Amino acid sequence: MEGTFFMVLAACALVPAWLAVRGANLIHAALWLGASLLATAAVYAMLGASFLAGVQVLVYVGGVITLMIFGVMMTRRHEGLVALAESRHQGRAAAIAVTLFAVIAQAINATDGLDAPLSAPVSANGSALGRALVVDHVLAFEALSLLLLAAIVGAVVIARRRDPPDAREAEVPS
Amino acid sequence: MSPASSFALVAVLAPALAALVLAALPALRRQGTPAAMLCIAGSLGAFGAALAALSRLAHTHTPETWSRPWLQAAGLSLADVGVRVDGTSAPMLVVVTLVALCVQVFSLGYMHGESREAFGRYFAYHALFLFSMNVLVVSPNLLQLFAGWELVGVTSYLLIGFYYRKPEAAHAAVKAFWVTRFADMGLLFGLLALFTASGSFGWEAQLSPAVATFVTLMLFLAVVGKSAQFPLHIWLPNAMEGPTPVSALLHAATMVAAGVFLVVRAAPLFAQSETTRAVMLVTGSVTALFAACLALVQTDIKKVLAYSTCSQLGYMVAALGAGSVFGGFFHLTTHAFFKALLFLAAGSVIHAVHSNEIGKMGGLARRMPLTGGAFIIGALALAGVPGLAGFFSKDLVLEAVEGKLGSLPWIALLATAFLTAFYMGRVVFVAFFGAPANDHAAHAKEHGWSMRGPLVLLATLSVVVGYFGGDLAHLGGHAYHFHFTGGAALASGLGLAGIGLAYAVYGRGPREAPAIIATVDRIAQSRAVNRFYEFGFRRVTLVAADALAWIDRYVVDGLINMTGYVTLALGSRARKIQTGEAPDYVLAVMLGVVAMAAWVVVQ
Amino acid sequence: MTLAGCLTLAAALFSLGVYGLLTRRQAVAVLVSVELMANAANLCFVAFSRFRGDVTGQALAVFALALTVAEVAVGLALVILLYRAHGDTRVDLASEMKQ
Amino acid sequence: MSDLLILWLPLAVGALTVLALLVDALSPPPASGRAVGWLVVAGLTATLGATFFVDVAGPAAHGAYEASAWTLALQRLFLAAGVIAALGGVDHVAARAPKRAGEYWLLLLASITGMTLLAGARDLILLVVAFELMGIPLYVLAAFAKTDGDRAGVRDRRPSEAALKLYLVGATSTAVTLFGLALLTGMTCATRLDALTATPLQPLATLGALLMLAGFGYKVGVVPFHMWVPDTYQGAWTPFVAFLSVAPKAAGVAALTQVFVLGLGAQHDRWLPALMMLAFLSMAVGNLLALPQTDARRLLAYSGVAQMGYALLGVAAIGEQGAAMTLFFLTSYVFTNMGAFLVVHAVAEGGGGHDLDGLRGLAGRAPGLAAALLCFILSLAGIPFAVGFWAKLYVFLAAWQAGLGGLVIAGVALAALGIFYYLQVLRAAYMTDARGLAAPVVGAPLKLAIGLCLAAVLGFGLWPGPLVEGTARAAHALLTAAAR
Repeated sequence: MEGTFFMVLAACALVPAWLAVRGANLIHAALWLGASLLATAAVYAMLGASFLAGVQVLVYVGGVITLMIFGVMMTRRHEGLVALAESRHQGRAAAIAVTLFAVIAQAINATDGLDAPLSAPVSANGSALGRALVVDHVLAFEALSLLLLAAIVGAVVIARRRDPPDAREAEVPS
Repeated sequence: MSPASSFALVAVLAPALAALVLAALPALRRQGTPAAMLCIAGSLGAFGAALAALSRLAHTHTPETWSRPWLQAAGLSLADVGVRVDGTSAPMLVVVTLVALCVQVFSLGYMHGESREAFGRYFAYHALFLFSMNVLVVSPNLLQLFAGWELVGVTSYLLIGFYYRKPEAAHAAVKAFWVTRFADMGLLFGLLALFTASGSFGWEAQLSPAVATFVTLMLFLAVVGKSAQFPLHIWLPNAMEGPTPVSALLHAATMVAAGVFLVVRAAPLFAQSETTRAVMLVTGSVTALFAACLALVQTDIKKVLAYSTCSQLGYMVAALGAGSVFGGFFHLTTHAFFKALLFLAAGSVIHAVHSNEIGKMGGLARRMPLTGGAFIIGALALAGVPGLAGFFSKDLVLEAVEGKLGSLPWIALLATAFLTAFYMGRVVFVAFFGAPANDHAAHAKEHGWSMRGPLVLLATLSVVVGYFGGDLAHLGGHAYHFHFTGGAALASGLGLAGIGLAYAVYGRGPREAPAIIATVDRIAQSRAVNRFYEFGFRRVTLVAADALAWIDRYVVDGLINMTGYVTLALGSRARKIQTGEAPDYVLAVMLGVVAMAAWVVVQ
Repeated sequence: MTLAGCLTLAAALFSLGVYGLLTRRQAVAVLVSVELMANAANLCFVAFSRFRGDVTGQALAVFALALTVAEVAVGLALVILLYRAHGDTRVDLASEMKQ
Repeated sequence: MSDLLILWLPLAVGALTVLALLVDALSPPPASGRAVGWLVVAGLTATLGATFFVDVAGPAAHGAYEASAWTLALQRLFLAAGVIAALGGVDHVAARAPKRAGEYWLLLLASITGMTLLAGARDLILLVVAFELMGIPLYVLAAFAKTDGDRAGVRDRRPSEAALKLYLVGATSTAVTLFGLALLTGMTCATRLDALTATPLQPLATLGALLMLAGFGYKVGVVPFHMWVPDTYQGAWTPFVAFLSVAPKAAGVAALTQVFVLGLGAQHDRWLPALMMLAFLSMAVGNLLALPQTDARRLLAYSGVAQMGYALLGVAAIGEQGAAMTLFFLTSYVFTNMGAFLVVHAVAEGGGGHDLDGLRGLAGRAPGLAAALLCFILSLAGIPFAVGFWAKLYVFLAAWQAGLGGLVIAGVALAALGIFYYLQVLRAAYMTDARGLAAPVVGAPLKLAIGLCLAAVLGFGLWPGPLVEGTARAAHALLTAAAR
């Protein structure tokens, strides 16, 4: 039962992923990515990581996909919904991707102890995770906040069309 | 710190100070003459200090080392920096500083036509070069020697490429630097292996036979490059593109001698490997003979001297290979003086007739008696005429080589002695006797005292220095007594014969030949000699020379012109990889990842 | 449902991401592919966390998620910059510098 | 000891970052650019100075971070690089983008904060987060030249291209790193570096380690993850490139040392061949492709790829000596390469452009700059009495003693080939005529920055002893003391 359910979820993650990397319509590709991420979130839930599943839905599907669609919309010169994403060098890329998959699968195969049955679910999911984040890895957590600040400032600096006007510069053209 | 080491330290630092001042004060450097004076003062100080160190050493007879830890790791000193004054370094220091001083004084006159700025730059390079060379000479270990060695390479690049507007000079500078640098890899490998095996950079280490052979062979590779041994001698003739005094400096006592000096320094290591010494003996003899053959056919006076330098370095290397450390060192010392003399005299001549071609000279002995006399003394010393410096040291070399490896090296070196006398005689007779070839030669004049003084000094030394062999040996703790052996007699005889033959072929001019010369001439013109010449010289030597020239042109020069070739050949391929398109960059990353991942699975 | 199964799914998602990364020319599509790859990594974190009974994996997943989001934010800003400079968002257009 | 005390240095730089943000927000734009720049110089210098008086050691944050001689040595290196980058860029940034100057300094500080954390990271999570904290600001900084063409009225596409290439390769590498991290931590059930090798590595864990190696290889710029290097160097601001070409690379190599030598050193048979391959490819490709370059920045870029190959030799030597010599090499490289880039920058700003041809006759036009360039290039080429000589000798010695003779021979041979392109730079500066180029006017801060680099290159070159001892102590603190 559980195995079948996992198979279904896996298919739900893989097929949209395939469409996301193959589809010609850029907006659709972003949406398919969202679908694949949703399916992954379901897998997380199945694995007992319900908090993470929630974060995934909120941050990724709610935030990142929306941002991406904004990005697509902002960078279209002509009005129109269809933004095409052409693909090139498909044979080469397929060969590399398939090799990579085969290699990783082979490594998984050659590694012992991966067929172990589920252990008991991680106890007190939310609080244990919270403890891990802000107690055990507090320094990384702090660094992360600085990183997000830098990323936001950086994104604004890059995306700003031109620098804010300056009264003096208008008087003295350089 | 004892007096001798402090003197040696002064000898190292005086030129460094001059170079530093000239580097820090561009305004002074651009003045020209004051810069030159500063540089000469530095060299004079260095020479005085070197002399003082030598006399201290002669007095005390105890080698001294002053050093400070340089490379430390975990409280353990990997190497020291400092000065070592002993029977090898002190005389060498005197020779180097004296020759450098002579060359610099000579340059005052020779380079007078240069712009002030170039004049100052020239002397700044000189000061830097002397510093580098002195660092090498006084080093208490092989690491400092390596440091000086590399610095000498860089500064020689600047000196050879001094006339950088001439493409040949720029090319020659790169070539000299790169060929020697290529060989320097050997020195680095040797040092790495030595350190790994013995835990220090000292030259007294006792190594296992295999390691000793590896280390010394690697060191010898560096010697082959620096001391222009066959087949890496190719850079030396090109290096004649530099100003003639530079050639005198680089190719007499300093840069090329550094290789031989390295072997003398590291003699305890070389003593441990029979194989390396055999290789050295063969390389040295081949170089000596081969370069002498090539010198025969040169018409450029500096090229003759360049090949002659190669040939004489072959002598030294052969002596060292035969196990006679002192023989090699002694020949290095005497050669330094007479070769510097020859180059400077040649420079004086070139300056007067505005040409390097001996065919465009002629009759100069009358027009420039002092220069002519100096050149002739130098040539006689080089030819090994008894009583002059070269005679004593050459004799020692031949004595050492005699009987080794079935006497083949000995025969080669004897033949070289003959050829040496012949080609030097040729230059002397063509350039200094007979009728002037053109107006320049006819109106050549002696130059000022700045150019004549060094000639006189070096000529005197070329005569007398041979008699100090015993003292030099004593200083270094070697046993040496001069005795006139059959080999020495044979060599001097061959030398005289070579001069005679040269006279027969080139020296007669319009006059009638004396009977003996006519006989020699008849023999020289005979079919047997002709056939021997045809086969031995034209077929073998020149074919070898041609083959080497081909390699030189297409391989070495090719490598040196690599920038161009690479732009064409490698560049186009590189452009295929580095397409400038970001997706391809990502592709490279993923290919790397897949390759690594696949390797894990295959493992 | 085994750990091996989860990891194989992650490997498949990762490889699909790589495929997209190598074929796509539109900058946003490239970002979509990179997200797939990062998501595969997250799946690994969570799966290991569950099967080893250790919450660290989930913490790592949170960190990884935040890192990826920060990266996407900067990436999308760069897409806009690219669009301003070239009038298009094809990543292979920016190829002035080469060799 | 209190965690806050042990973490004082990253905290100080982080606080400086926030302070820079405040100053930038509170002062009017045209003045703020230079003011924040000087604040960065002063703050970093003060922090660097304080490192000589504050003596702390020990773990913090549950062992995720450790203050030790190794950590401190690297942090000093990053701070010094930051000071020099700030001095070298303060005029340029204020002149080119007065409105964005505050953000420039803020991002630079954020990146340096990441580096200082990375140096002390003994936990994979912190290490990866610090790595990204260092990396993400760099994407943005690379794009800062975006309006350079505006004044001339041309559309300058290069900055966007430079940043895009850095970003695309970087984002790919991050994804790869994260995947590798997932496999490695999952298989070993550990994130602490000293707990990684408790069990022998299974194939999947090895795979994870190698994926992380690839991810770090991107930041270090080793072949085949190097392709962004020349293009980004060419398109971004040169004072920033001076920083980008040294500090993140040093951090990357340090991270490699920490993860692979400290964490996975006992399992080296699993990853060493891959690392050796990367080192060899970098030395070969870097030295060969530098030959045909005519742009000084691209030439230095490929030279840097080769130099990182040498640095990896030290890592590949595995062990205390190797780590010490790697650290020595990195120190040498930081000062040398920054100096070279800053001279190129000064000459380019003086009207010569970034081509090698723009250096022509420099010895006549600007003897001081030319002499500095000479020292930097000689140091890169490994000529004595410049620190690069010792650096190269040192890593070669370490690798040779570790039994990597073949790799050393290849490295030395390729380095000999590399002489050509270094000579080309010298030839341009010393053996050509200036034909129509004027002497560049160099501002005092830039002069000071170049002077600092020069002092370090010559000082450590003439007297390497203290640096050697320091690096040996640092490596000892990382590897032996950690085993206690």
